[in-house]
Amino acid sequence: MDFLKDPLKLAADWLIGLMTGWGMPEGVATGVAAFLGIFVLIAILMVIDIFLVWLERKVVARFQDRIGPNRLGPFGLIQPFADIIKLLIKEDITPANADKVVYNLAPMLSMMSVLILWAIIPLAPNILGVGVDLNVAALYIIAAGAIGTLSIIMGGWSSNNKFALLGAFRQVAVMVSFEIPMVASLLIPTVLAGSMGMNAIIEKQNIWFFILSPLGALIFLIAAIAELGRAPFDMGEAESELISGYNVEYSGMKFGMFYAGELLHAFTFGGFWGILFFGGYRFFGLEDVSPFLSIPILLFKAVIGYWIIMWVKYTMMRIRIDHMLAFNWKFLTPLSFALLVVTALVHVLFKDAAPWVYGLSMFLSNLILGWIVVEFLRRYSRAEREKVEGPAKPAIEAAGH
Amino acid sequence: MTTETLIWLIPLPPALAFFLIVLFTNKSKALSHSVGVGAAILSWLASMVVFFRALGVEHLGEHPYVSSVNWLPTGDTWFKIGVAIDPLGAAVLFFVSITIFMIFLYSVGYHNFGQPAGDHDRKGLPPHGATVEEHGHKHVVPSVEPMYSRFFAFLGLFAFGMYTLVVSDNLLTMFVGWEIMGLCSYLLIGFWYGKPSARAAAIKAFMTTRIGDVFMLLGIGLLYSLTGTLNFREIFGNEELMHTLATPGTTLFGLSLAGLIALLLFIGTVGKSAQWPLHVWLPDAMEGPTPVSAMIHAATMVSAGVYAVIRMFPLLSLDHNTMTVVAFIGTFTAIFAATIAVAQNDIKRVLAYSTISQLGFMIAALGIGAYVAAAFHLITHAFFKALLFLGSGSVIHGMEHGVLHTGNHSVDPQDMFNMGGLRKKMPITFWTFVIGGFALSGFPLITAGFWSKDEILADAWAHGHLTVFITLALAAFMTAFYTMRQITLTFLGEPRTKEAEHAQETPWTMTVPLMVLSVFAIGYGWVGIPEHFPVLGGILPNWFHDFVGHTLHEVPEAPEFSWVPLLTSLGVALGGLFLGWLYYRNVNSAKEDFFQIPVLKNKWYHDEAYQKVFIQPVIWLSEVFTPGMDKGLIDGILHIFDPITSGIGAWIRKWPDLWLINEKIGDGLADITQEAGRTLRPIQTGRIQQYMLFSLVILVIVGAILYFTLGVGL
Amino acid sequence: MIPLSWYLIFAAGLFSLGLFGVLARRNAVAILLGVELMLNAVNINLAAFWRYGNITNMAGQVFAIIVFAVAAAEVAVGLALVISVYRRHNTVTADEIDMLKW
Amino acid sequence: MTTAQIIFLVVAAVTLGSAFMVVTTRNLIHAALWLVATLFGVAVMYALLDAGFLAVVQVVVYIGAIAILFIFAVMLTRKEMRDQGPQLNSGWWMSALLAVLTFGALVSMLWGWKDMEKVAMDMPVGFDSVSALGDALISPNAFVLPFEVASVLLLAALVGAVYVAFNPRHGDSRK
Repeated sequence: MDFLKDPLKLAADWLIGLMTGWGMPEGVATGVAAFLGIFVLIAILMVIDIFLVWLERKVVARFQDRIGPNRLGPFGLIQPFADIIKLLIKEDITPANADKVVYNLAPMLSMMSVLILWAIIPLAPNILGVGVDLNVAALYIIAAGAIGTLSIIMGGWSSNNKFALLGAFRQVAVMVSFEIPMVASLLIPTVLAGSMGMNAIIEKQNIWFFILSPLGALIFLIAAIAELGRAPFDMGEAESELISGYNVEYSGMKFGMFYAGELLHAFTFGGFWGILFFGGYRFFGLEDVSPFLSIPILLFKAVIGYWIIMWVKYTMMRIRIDHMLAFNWKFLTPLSFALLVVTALVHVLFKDAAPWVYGLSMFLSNLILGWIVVEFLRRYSRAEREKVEGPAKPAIEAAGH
Repeated sequence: MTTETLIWLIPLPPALAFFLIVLFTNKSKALSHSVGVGAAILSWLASMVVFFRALGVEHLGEHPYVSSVNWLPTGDTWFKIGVAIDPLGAAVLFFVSITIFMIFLYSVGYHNFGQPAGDHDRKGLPPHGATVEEHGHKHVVPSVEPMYSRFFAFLGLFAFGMYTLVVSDNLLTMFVGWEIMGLCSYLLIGFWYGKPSARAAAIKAFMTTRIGDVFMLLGIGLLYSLTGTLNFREIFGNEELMHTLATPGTTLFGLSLAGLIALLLFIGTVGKSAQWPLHVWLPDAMEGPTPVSAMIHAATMVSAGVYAVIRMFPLLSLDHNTMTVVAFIGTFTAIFAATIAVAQNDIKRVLAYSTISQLGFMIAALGIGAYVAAAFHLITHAFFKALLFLGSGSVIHGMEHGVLHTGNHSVDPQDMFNMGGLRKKMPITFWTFVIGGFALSGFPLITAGFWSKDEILADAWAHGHLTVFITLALAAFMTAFYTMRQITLTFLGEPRTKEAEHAQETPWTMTVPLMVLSVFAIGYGWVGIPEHFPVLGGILPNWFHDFVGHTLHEVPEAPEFSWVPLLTSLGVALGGLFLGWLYYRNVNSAKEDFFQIPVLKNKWYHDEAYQKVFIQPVIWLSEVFTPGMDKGLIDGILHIFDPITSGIGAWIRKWPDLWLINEKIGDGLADITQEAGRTLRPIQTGRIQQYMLFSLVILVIVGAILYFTLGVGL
Repeated sequence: MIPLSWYLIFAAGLFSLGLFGVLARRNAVAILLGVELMLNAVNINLAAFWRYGNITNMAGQVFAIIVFAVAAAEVAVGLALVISVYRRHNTVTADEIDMLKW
Repeated sequence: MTTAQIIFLVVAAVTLGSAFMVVTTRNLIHAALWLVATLFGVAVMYALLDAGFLAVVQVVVYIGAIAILFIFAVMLTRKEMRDQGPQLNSGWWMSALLAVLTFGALVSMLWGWKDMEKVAMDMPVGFDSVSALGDALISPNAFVLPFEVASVLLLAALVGAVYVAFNPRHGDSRK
C-alpha cells in the first residue's frame, strides 16, 4: 500500500539507501537523489514538449480547415521527431558582430525560465513531488517571468540586428506592462485562499475559484497570453512585420529552444490557470482514489488551458502595440486593481458567512463589476465610433434612403 | 463596526469634505454644500451611534472606549495617539455634533443659496443684493455669497478640529484640534477680507488667542517632561504621579507643579474661551459672516476652552491656589461682561458679551469645584446660545431683506434700535428667540438654562463661596435684564424703521435649525434636575450628574438642597426679565436709554486701556524724548563737537581710512579673497564623483581620528 | 551553520565594490549600477540581522522592502535624469556633466 | 563544513566576482548583465537567510524591473558611450584605495564585535515569515506609516520620472 500512496518517496528512499550503502555520505546521497528527480521531471517535460509541437500543428491545421501532419506515423505522431532532427542538423549560425556569450546564453535562459516554473507546480497532494511548497509561489511565477523577459532582451540585443532589437523592445515592453495585471490577478486566489502556496490554494478550492472569481480568471488568462507573447499579443515576433522578432538571427537548436520554450510556457500557464482557478489536481474526489490519478487530472487541465490559449491564438488578429499597451494601462490594470479591492472587501465582509452566501456574493460582485465594465466599454466604443463616423442614424431613416 | 473604529471615523468626514471642496467641487455651489452638509450628517450619525452606545455601557467612567495607535517612536517606547470616549466626552460629542450639523444646514440659507449672483458683488465682501426683473419691474433680492464653496470648506475644517479635540485621549491631538480651530477662527472672522474691520478683527482674534496658546503649549511641554505621557487616563489614573505633582511649594509663587501646569493650561483657555483679560477678541469676532462664525465663537469653539479645563479638572483640583485664580477670573468675567452687555446696541455684540459672561459662569463653577455643574452649563449654554445666535442671524437676515427693499443702505441691520415689532414679521424666529432668551436668563423650571445655572449657584452656596455666589447671582440678574432688553427692543412694540416693517421670515434651512435647537434649549435641562428639588426632584432621575460625574474617579457629591440659591435664582431671573420688559417697552431710541452709560458702552474702556498700557507708553516715550532730550540736549552737545569731529574725521578719512583701511585692508582683503577664490576655484569642478571622493576621504579621516584617538566606535 | 560574520563581511565587500563603482566609473548609468550594489549590500545586512536577531520582529525585512521601494524610485528618477541630460548635452559621462561649477 | 556553508561560499564568490565585473567591465550591457548575476546571487543569499519573500521580490523587482530599465537606459544612451575608451575616470586609483580602506575599516571594526560569530536560531515551528511580514507592514502598531510613505515616494518618483524624461520636442500632448 505504501507503494501506491507515495511511490516516489519509496523510490527515493531506496535510492538513497543504496547510495549510502556504497559509502556515500548522507547529504551527498540526498543531493544526488534530488538531482535525479529534477532530471527525470525535466526529461518528462521535454517529452511532453515534443508532443505539444504535434498538438499545436494539428490544432492549427484544424482551425484553418486543413488536416495537418499526417504522413509520419499514425496521425502524423512521428512528425515532431522529424522536426527535431531537422533542427539538429541545420547549420548553427552565429551572426558576425554578435555578442557571443550573451547570444548563446539567451535561449538557455528562455528555456530555464519555463523549467523553473515546474519547481512549484504541485503534481499531486501526497506524492513526494519534486516541487516545493513555496510559501511565496504566486510571486515566484512573476519572478520566473522576469527571467524570461531578460532572456528575450538578451537575445534581441546580442543578435546585432535591428529587427531583433525592435522585437525584443516591444516584447519586453509588453511583458513588463502585463506583469502588473498578472500580479493583481494572482493575488485574487491568494486572497481567497489566504496563502500564496500552491498546495494551500488547491486545498481551499472546494468551490473552484473560477466560479468565485471568473473575472480574475479571465484577467489572468489575458495577462498570461501577453506574457507568453502569443497572438493576439505576439508583438515580439510579428512575423509579417519583424520577420520573427527577437529570435530572427537564431537557427538550429537555439531557435528550437526558443520555440520549445514558448510551447512549454503556454502549456505551463495553462497548468497554472488550472491550478489557480480550476482546482489543480483535484477533480470531485477522483484524486482520492489513487494518488496517480492526480497527475493525469492536472495534465488534463493544463491541456485544456493550453487548448484555450491556442484557440485564442489562431482566431484573433494581432493587436497594434499602442493599442495593446493602452489596453493594459488604461483598462486591464485599473480593472484588475478594482477587482482585487472588491474581492478583498467581499472576502472580509462575508468570510464568516455560510459558504454558499460567500460564494454567491463573490460571484455576484464579479458579475456586477464585469457588467459595469462591459457597459462602460460599450459607451466608450460608441463615442469613439461617433467621433469617426458622426452620430449614428436611426435605422429606419437610414433604410429610407 | 466596533465603537472604537467609529470614534476614529467621526472627525474624518468634515476633513474629507474640506479637501474635496477645496480640490474638486469648488466650482459648484450645490455640490460643495452637499458635500459639506453630507459630511456633517455622517459625523452626526456616527456621534449619535457612539453616544447611545456609550449610554448603554455601565461604568463608562471606569471603562471608557479607548483605542490608540503608535505614532512616533521615542526611543524604546512609542508616543501613542488615540481616541477615547468617556461620559464627559460622550456628552460633549452629543451637543457638538448637533450644533455643527445645524450650522452647516443654516449656512445654506444664510448665504442665500439659490439666489442669483449679485450685481457688483466681489470676493471678500458681503453680498450686496441682485437686481432681478420680474413682470416688467425691477426689484432687489438678496444675492448669493461669492465665496460660498470656500465657506463650507472652512466650516468642514473647523468641524474636523472640534471633533478631533473632543475625541482625542491626549493633550497633543487635543492641542492640534485646538489650533486647527484657531486657524479656522482666523479664516472665518476674516472671511470678508475686503472689509478692513474684518481683517483687523481676524488678526486680533488670532494674536490674542495665540498668547494663551503659547502658555498652553508651555504647560503641555512641562507636563510631558514631568510625566512622559500626555494621555489623560495615564496621568490622572496614576495616583503616585498625581501625588508627586500635588506636592506644594516646589515652583515659583509657592504653586505645586500640578498647579503651575494647570495654570499654564488655563491661560490657554482664557484666550480661547475669551475670559478676562484676553476676552477682547470675541466681540470683534462678530465681523465674520453674521450668525455662523459668531455661532462658532459662541457654541462650539469657545466651549472647547471650557472643555479643556473640565478635562484637566483632576489636575486643576490638586492645587487650591490655582482653583482660587480660576474662580476669581471666572466670577469677574461673568459680572464684568454682563455689565457691558447691558449697554450694547448691536444685536450680536450683546450676545457676544453674554457668551463671555456665561463662560465666566462655567469657569467660576470649575474654580469652586463644581465639576458637573460646569459641564452641564457648558452643554445647555451651547444649545441656547447657538439658538440665540442663529436667531439673531435670522433677524439680521430679515432686516437685510428690508434694507434691500428700501434701498437705504445707511440703516444698520444689526442695530436693535432700528428694529422693533419683528414678532409679526418673523414669528418662528421670534418664538425660538424667546425660548433661547428665556433659557439664557434662566426662566424657572421649563428652560434648560435655569437648571444648569441653578446648579452652579447651589454649588457655590453649598461650598460656602459667598462672594462667588453673590457676584454670580448679580450677573444672572443682569443676564436676565439685558436678554429681555434685547427681546423687547427687537421683537416687541412697533417697527421703528421702514426696514423693520419690510423684514421677512427666513427660509426653512434657517428656521429648521432654530426649531431643533429650541427643543434642546428647553428639554436638555430636564436630564439634570437635582434629586432633592421640591416637587419636581425625583420624577426624572438626575441622569446628567450620574453619567458625567462618573468621569472622575471620585464621583462629586451633588450639593445639598437649599432654598437660598433656589429663591435667588428664581428672583434674579424673573426680576431681571420683568424689569427689562418694564423699562424697555417705552424706550424708542438710543438717547432715551438710561443704560447707555459711556463706561459700559465703551466696554470699561478695555481696548482703550490696552491701547494706553501697552501701545501708548511706547509712543509717549518716543514723543517725549524727541524734542527735549534728542533735539535739545544731545543735538546741542553734538553741535559743539561738530567742528572738532569734522577735523578729526578729515584726518582719519585721509590717512587711516582711505589709505590704511580702504586700500590696504579693505581692498587687500578683497584681493586676497578674490585671489583665494581664483586659486580654489578648480576644486569646484562640478564633477559629482570628485565631490563624493573628497567627502568620503574626509569622512574616513574623521572616522579614523574618532576611532583611534577618542575611542568612539563600537 | 553559517555565522553572522560571513554575511556581514560579504555585504561589506559588496558595498565596497559598489562604492568603487560609484566613485570610479565614468558613465552615469554605471554609477547608478554601483549604487544598486551598495543598496543590495545594505539589504543583506538588514535580512541577516533579522534572521540572527529576534526573528519575530519583522523590522529588518520591512526595512529591506522599503529599500526595494527606494531603489526602484531611485532608478526611475535617476535614469530619467540621465536620459534627460543625454538629450540636452549628448553625453552621459559624469565628468562632462559639470555644468554646476563656479 | 556543511552543505549550507559550501553553498554560501560558492554563491558569495560568484556574487562578488560578478559585482567586480559590474564595476570594471567595459561593455555597459555586459555590466548590466553582470549586475543581474549579482542580484541573483543576493537573492540566493536571502533564500539562505530564510527570507523567501525577499528573495522572490528581489528577482521580481530588481531583475524584472530595475535591471531591464538599466539595459534600456544603456541602449538609449549608447550612441555617445561607445565601448572603447577608458571606463574609469582619472582618479580611479584613489577610489580603489578608498573602497579597500572602507572594506578594511568595516571588517576590522566588526572583528572585535561580540555577536560576530553568532549562529542563527532555528525558525520557530509554525512561524510563517511571509504572513508576519504582511501583518507588520499594515498594522497600525508597526510599520503602516513607513509603508504608506514608501508608496507615496513611489508615486512621486513615478510622476517625477515621467516629467523629467518627457521630451517636449516630440508631441506635446498638453497643447
